[in-house]
Amino acid sequence: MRTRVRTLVAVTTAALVGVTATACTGGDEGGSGDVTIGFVASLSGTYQTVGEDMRDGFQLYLDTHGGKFGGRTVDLRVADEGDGPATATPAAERLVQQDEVDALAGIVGGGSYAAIAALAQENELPLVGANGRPDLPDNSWLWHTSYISDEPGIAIAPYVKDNVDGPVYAIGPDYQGGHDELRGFVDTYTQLGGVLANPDGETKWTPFPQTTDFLPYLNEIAMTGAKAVYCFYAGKAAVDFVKQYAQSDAADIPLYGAFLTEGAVLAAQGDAAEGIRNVLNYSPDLDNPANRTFVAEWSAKFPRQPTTFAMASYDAAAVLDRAIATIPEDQEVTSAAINDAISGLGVIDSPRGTWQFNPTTHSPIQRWYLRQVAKDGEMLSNMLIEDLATVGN
Amino acid sequence: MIDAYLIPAVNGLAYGLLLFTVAAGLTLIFGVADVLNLAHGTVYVAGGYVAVSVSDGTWAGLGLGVLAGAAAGLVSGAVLWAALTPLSGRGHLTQALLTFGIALAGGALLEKAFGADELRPVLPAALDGSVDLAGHRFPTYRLLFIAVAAVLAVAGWLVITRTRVGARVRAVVDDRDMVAALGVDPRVVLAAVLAVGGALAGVAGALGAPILGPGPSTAPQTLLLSLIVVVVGGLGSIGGAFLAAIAVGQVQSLGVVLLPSVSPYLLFAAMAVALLVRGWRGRGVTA
Amino acid sequence: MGKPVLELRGTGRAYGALKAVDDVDLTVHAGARHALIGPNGAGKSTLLHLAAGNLRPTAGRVLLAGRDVTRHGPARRARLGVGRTFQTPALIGSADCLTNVALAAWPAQTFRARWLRRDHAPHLARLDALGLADDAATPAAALSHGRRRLLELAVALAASPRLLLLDEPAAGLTDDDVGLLLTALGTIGAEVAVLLVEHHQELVRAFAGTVTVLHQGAVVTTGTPAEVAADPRVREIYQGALGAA
Amino acid sequence: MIPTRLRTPLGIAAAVVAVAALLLLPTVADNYTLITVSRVAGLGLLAASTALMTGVAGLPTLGQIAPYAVGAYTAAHLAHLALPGLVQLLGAAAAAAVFSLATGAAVVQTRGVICLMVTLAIGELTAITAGQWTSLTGGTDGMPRVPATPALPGGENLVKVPDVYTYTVVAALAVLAVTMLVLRSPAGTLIRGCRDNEARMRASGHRVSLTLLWTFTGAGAIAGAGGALLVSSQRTVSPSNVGFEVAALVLLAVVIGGAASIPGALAGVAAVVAVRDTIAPKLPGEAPLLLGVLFIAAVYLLPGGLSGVAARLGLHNGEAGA
Repeated sequence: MRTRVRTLVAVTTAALVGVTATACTGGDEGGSGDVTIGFVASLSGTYQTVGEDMRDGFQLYLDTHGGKFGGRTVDLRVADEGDGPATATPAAERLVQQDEVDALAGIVGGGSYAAIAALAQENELPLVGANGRPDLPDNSWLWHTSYISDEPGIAIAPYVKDNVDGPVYAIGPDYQGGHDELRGFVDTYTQLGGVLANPDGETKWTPFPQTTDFLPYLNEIAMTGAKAVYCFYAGKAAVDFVKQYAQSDAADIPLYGAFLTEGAVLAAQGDAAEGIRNVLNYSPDLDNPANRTFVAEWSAKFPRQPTTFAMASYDAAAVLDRAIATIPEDQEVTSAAINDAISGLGVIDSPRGTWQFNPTTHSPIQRWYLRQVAKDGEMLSNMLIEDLATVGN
Repeated sequence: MIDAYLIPAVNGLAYGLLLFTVAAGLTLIFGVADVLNLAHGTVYVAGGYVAVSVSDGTWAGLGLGVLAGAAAGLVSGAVLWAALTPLSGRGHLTQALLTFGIALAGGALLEKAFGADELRPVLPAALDGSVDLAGHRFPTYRLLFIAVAAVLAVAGWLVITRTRVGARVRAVVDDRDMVAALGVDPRVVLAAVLAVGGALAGVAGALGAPILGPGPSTAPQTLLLSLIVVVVGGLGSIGGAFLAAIAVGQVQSLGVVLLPSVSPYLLFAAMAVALLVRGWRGRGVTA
Repeated sequence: MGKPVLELRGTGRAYGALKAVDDVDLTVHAGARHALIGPNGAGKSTLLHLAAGNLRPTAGRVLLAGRDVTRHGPARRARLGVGRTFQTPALIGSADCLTNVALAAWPAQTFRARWLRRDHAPHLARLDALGLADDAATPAAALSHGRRRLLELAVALAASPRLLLLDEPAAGLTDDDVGLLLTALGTIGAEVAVLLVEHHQELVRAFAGTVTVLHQGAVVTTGTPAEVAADPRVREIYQGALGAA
Repeated sequence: MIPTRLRTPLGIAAAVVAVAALLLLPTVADNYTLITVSRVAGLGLLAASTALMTGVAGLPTLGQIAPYAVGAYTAAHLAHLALPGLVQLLGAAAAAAVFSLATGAAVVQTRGVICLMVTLAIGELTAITAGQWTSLTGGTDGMPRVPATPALPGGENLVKVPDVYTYTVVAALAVLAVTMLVLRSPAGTLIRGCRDNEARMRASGHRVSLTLLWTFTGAGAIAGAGGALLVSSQRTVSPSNVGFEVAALVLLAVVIGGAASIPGALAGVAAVVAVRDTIAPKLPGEAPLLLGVLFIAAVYLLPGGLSGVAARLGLHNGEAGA
């Protein structure tokens, strides 16, 4: 008798799951607004905090602009990218096939971007990426508001060459994004006549994501006699790298990085991060009207500092807003119309300063900044030191 | 030349001892209660989270963190006991399904409670720096951790080899049928072992937070490493787990210095080789 | 007396310093009904494992019909004509009795016979001979202990072995079942040599033509049941087990 | 020689209805449903392969993801050579079988948790290789744009969602049909025999390790075919498709299904994918919690797995003693 009851419960549950699933798949096509935007970001997994910053940045723009892009009501569909293409692809497919979105935006990881980019190209949907991405051959439908992964390194390399008297050690995580980030620095730096401190002249790669213990590498770095270290790490690895750096033989060697201290990791890094110089296309203390507005709006809603992730997503929303605004009111907002409109956008006024899309790479031509971690009262913050190069041409 | 390997070796020892403190509980749970507990990494992380949230840069905060970690581990053990008790006799795969489900759900709840950020405890100033070790800088906390973990390991070894409880544990690990012969209710054995194993993981999470700190990806990583330690160590053998943990620590630390070109492969290749070699040597009986 | 089927020559098995079986010479002849007896811990089961190939000897050799099989595993020895049963019946629990027998006959068959599912008749006959015909379609796991023993005997005989090794076939059986077992053993053809380890004295007395006594891993004596029973050394080390035999 | 009792008339009817429903789905369902189901096709073969090793052969495995990966990357390269889907499928299965034959000798010597960890190591080493061998695999970002090809030589390129769906589902059903036929043949009995009682099989003269090695090779081929279908359905492959997370999810789905049952494994994967890709997106970020709850619920509500439920409903007789 008990088994029979259990069976009934199980079958009923299974049936309910099935019904719910069907209801979900069948329920809400078309969207309630004039324009439907799909936003993909990591809301679980390794880069959850980055994904949440991105979602919040996008949503903030929408909320502060009456929920409209170019006068049209926006129906925003958010999907979880998870930890990579395995979860990101189904998430994006749902937005494309079921929600029938007019454009896609967001995306944290380079691998996810590559997979979703293929989907966007195939379905002829504009994709406005808002974080790092690989350089892809065909980008007629692809745009993004952040940067190409090798640009931070390109931007900071001349500064490092001019200010460090001796060889620099290059180290980064062993995955495509890490390779791209480091290649930008190493290629530019060596072209300028710089010499790597790495014994074999090659960048040191640390297994990703499993490396949590950087001491063996740091010990090795100290033995090379490097005058500075350049690295790219984000998330958990950035916390471990910076904390352990400060307690290792390498502690006295100046540390330069891309991203290293951006976002939520800074709090966990604590005092160990003080003094680290890093390159980015944004700093919360940039003094321009757009940034003052952005920081004020952000701070009113969130207890944390705004990040480049939030800023780039905010800009992705701005790009869509301005592009859709150029579509005549009597004309339907189609994917193709949005894409055409984006390509016609000129200079964009942004919290990071003004920038515009490069007509071939579809990525920003923008100014990069050198920042240094310092105490801002009780809180650690990335303080603007100086402007670096304008990169993206 | 030796100089280049000193710091990685000492660091590997710290890392290995950390893995041992995590894996000891897991191997005990497997060896005595025959439970494959895939929620063990989540218990570690729970210990880490509560320790971080009570840490305030004082020594009292540090001690309180360890106690809180142990308490969190005990509570987790009780939850697991309640969940596992109805499942007796349903095999390792069902246990794996249940405990992995608990790990996923528990991890998600922990993240709701403590946030998705990487957290690290605030250590007393005296520990939050480095000391001189044969002319090299080495993190003070890791050196202290080596000492504390070594004391824990010796204490554990004494309990296992010198006490009646320890003798019973060894007997049960060698021959599961001994549980019946001891005249103890198997449910009591399960409860005791899950409590002790959970508390060990919670303490490890608290003590290990500055080294392997809590965050969204910490639980699966800790689980995987301690599973490797437990299986290579011989499933239930505390001594075996100790040796395996030290070996894994050195593979992760010295290995990346000695064999940098294959470092991504090292851990799993070493595990596969260890298991297969042991398998071949242990094949006296082919019944 | 027929030709030797199984020969152990100076065979031993040590676990560290402990010698479970030490320097045993033992010959089982064609068609023999040979019992291996001795007190608990004498090494009887170990010896059977050494003969079947489940254990590798640490000393000496094992010969099957004159051929050295010391390094062969149990499967290879089985294909050379060794059938065996275990102390706890070893069966394919999820398969029915007929399938258990058919699977055991498989290695001795041609590919066509296996694959085309021909001819259940000999398997059914074998089940019938042991009184298991009604259970042909019953999963082995669902049988009573006594019937599992009988099924294992049918399974061990299915590949037509020339040497059958039985490890305490009467253990755990009721008196009725022992009677059935004895009848079943009686149906084994004369071409099959049987070596059995057994405590059940009546079974040994009724079945065995030759008895070897093992004590502390070594052979004490080999002879007819009467000779062995009369041996004072046996009486001394092995009190009462043979009783009036 | 083996009286077949695994199927009841009701069960056969259920199977026929299920297959017919799958084939008719494109006439009623939207594209997203079709894409989701065609993704289940590839994962379903991976699950069938895992169930074959774990439940039928008794070797619990986290490593079938490795031949799945070999199959996926092989298929992607064959697609780049503009070879049709069927050639990709067969090529992937062959490459995966060779891979499994090469690694299997070590695996079939192990049992239980040791087997689980050795296969985990093989899976992880394969995934790491996929991330490292950039020239062959595209590195950690994978091969993002696999060209569309026809299913059969001379056919139309598989681009439209219903076409992709039909190809992947028919191909998966064909592979599954072959698998289930083999498992119901004497070969299946042999494999289950090795699982149930190795000592008996050896004592009867069976070469247990060899049988398991061939099983492992066949299971590898099935997983490889699954990898090919993954590439056909989503037209990308990257290390995250072949990592530990997918291996663990599939093993747990197989356990939900009842471990030894191929249809159960498919149902388990369908349940996991339904939660992950259909229900969880309604609550972004909550997928881990929902999956966790699914696993916990499955343990208590489905003591015999989904195939146990099917047995109690009379869809099949179950597998005695298994």
